[in-house]
Amino acid sequence: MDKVRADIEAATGDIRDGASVMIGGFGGSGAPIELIGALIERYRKTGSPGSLTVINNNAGNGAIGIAAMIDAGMVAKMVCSFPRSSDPRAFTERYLAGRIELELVPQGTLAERIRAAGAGIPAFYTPTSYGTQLAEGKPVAEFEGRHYVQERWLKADVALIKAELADRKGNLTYNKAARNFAPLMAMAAATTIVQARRIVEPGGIDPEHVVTPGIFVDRIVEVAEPKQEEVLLREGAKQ
Amino acid sequence: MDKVRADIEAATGDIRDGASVMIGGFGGSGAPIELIGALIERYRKTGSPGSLTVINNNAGNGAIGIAAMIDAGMVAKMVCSFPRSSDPRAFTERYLAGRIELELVPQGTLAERIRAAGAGIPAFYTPTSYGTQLAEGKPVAEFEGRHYVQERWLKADVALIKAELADRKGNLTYNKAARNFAPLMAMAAATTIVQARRIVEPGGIDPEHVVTPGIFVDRIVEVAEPKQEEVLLREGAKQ
Amino acid sequence: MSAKLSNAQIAWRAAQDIPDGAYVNLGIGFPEMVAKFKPEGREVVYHTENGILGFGEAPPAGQEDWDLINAGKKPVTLKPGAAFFHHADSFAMVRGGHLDVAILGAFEIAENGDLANWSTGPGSVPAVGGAMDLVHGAKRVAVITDHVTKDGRPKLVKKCSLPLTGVGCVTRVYTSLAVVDIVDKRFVLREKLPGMSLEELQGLTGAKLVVDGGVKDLIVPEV
Amino acid sequence: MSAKLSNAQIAWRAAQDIPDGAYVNLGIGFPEMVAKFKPEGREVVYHTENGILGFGEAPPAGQEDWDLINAGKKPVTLKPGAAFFHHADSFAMVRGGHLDVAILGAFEIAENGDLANWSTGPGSVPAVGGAMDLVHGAKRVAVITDHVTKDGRPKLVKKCSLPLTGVGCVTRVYTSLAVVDIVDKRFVLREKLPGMSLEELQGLTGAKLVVDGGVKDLIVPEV
Repeated sequence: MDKVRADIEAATGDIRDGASVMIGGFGGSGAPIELIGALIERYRKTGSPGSLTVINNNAGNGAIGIAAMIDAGMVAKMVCSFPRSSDPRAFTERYLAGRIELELVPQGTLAERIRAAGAGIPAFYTPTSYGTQLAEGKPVAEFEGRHYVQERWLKADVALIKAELADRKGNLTYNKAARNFAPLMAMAAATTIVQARRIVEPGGIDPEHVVTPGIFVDRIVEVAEPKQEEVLLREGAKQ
Repeated sequence: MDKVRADIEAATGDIRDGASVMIGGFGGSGAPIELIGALIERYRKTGSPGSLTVINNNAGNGAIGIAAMIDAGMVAKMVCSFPRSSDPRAFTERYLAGRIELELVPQGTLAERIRAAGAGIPAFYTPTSYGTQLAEGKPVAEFEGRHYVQERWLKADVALIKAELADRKGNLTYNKAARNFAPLMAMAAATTIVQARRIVEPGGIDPEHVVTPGIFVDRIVEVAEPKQEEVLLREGAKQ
Repeated sequence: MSAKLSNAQIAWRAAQDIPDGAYVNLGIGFPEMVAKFKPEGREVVYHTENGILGFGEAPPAGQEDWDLINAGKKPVTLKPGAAFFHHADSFAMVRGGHLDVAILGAFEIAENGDLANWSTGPGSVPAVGGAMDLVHGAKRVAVITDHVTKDGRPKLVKKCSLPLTGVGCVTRVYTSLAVVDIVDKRFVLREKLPGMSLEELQGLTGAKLVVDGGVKDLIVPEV
Repeated sequence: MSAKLSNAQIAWRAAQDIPDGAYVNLGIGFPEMVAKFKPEGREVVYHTENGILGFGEAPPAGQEDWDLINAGKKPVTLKPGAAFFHHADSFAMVRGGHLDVAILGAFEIAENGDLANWSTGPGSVPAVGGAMDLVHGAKRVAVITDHVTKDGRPKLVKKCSLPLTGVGCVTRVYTSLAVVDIVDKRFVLREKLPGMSLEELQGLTGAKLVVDGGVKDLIVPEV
């Protein structure tokens, strides 16, 4: 059982047109820039993978990461909580022109829907969004005199996430707040692909300190010096 | 903000008759023997706290821990998944005599109901127990052609848990598989009381390695050399 | 119209009500300013949606770690006793009622406690973030806001005209002119600027201001 | 009646079907024995409900760590690459379909895949543990069991008479006499002891044994 792949292309090459892709990160923190870059490069060369549904807290910033995917024209739909950023041009232009679909989900509901998918919970009730536009069309129930909205699990074909350490069996740790959605997405996707800053042998991560157990991880590539999205943005980089 | 209490009596003295008490542990692993001991001692001296509802995976073993609580007559009801053990006499006798109530919950459902309480999720759907006796009377729903049972959150007045390290703000780590239900119970109880093998200053636990963040913890006492239930059992100890 | 409090002064006033030992979430933007004015000697643990408890102020320029940010994507530092966790655990803290206080911004607040702070309606890009979770999670949900909009219309209203963030969720509003509690679906005036009459304040408010008990002077230092 | 497989031999046979790289949960008691017979060269990661992935065999006597136990409360050791997690995460692995194989014991298995293995009915103390979660979680749910009860009644039946653990959940049964798949609510015989006729086997089985494709000899070494 060695989940390590030779390179990013080998790890991501089978992601297809129309796939739903969860992408870890909150703003630039945890954004798997190199995995995203490989998808963009392949799309530019081959026209595939296009028509993607991308699931992330945000909808990209500047001209890198998810914003670059949107600019490239490979994203049909965003599922996110906060499609605003310091430079939201890529998403905003297409959204206002009706060329990209948006499913807006409250942040905690987004996190819980993803966890639910990973945990085999098809639906749950939350007070969040009760009585608002975002609850329209959803079943409502009352428990102990309070109203709740029924929300459904959110699965994906693929998760792309950025880790700090990975062992060959897929156990992961993260760097600080770059953890955010990654452990949930790893649970919820049919195939979870990880870029790790360093790959270690099994036993190289203390079993007490594992954040994502290997059972949730399918493929790992080492990206020893990953780009940080926020740093790239401040350099005015394009992807 | 210092959650450390001088002694176990100060930490547990306000637990009242009729309280619902979550007790960490799976078998002897993680059982907070000293916290339990303080309750038993107080009950023997004062007749209180009695009529307790105890929530744990099991229903005690031998004559210590939860079994000793049952023997003392202070438990009115057990909520658990597996009320069998190598020496289940305490529970079995009272159960078969109709002197203790049992709510039997599948183990994963028990864990998820407790987590749901901590996470503000009043109800969720699970495939577990569909079509069985344990689903009787519960709402059923179909999602994508599969049947699921609606389960409710499970809250408690108090959680008693055993940690390895605690800092003064309540951040916790655990020892190996003694973790089990403790992080969930800490979230789900109105008051969470922890016995920790060692208390450290804030900063003494790496923020990456915290398992239970301090927000879920109310009171901490140091029990530097905690008894291990399984070891006690093998010694034939009584509590 | 009388003088009014600056944003910093509104934030100062809100900060005075945060008790020692509280777990607090400050909404992105203006509410983040509340942290600056925490009274001496009180310990407050700040929560951010993206998975930190116990973060501190911004690092010096040049020392930013962009994997250590708050919900507003601004760089922060850690205090001793901080913890990292994933987003589902983070919102378990929110939704599960573990936060003592959430302080948010507002477009409109209705007298029944409804809040509108996420969408200005069609034609713009909607963005909700964690606001809808926070308003139903924290034990106390307070709002800080100018008393009126830029073009002088009341922000405290009978019924919100903008899309709601939450129903009946706000319990206290700190404005540039007053401190108002929401009790039994009514605005109850607690404090007002000393230079302003009740009538004047009522004229700038879109629903009845009830006086129930005394009204104190809202006195805030220059900050 | 012909010779039958010992429990160890049933466990051996079940172990042969666990693929390399599988994540596996073995029920407490008899199913735990399957781990002993993992074929050489295959790597299997064992999951236990109480929060370990990647545990190994029992430690030598005297070296038990009672905080390092499996779901049967027996002491285990760790393999390199093991991980600890809490119970909700543990059952997320189960319920979320992340385990490749679960192997459980049985009182009765019905031809539609229903399983009864947790309660012998009124008068005893019921105990369910993780069985009801496992039967709806793992990608493949297999059962190991004697083919008949101690008093000779079939355990493979048309309809379970005991309280169910799960509905339509079992896909393969390894017995002391045969290997039987459940396909389209029918028992399909895959392997049987060579010394036993189909008629003889059918006589010990409480529902029709369908032959669909060949029936192989069930040949198991002395173990």
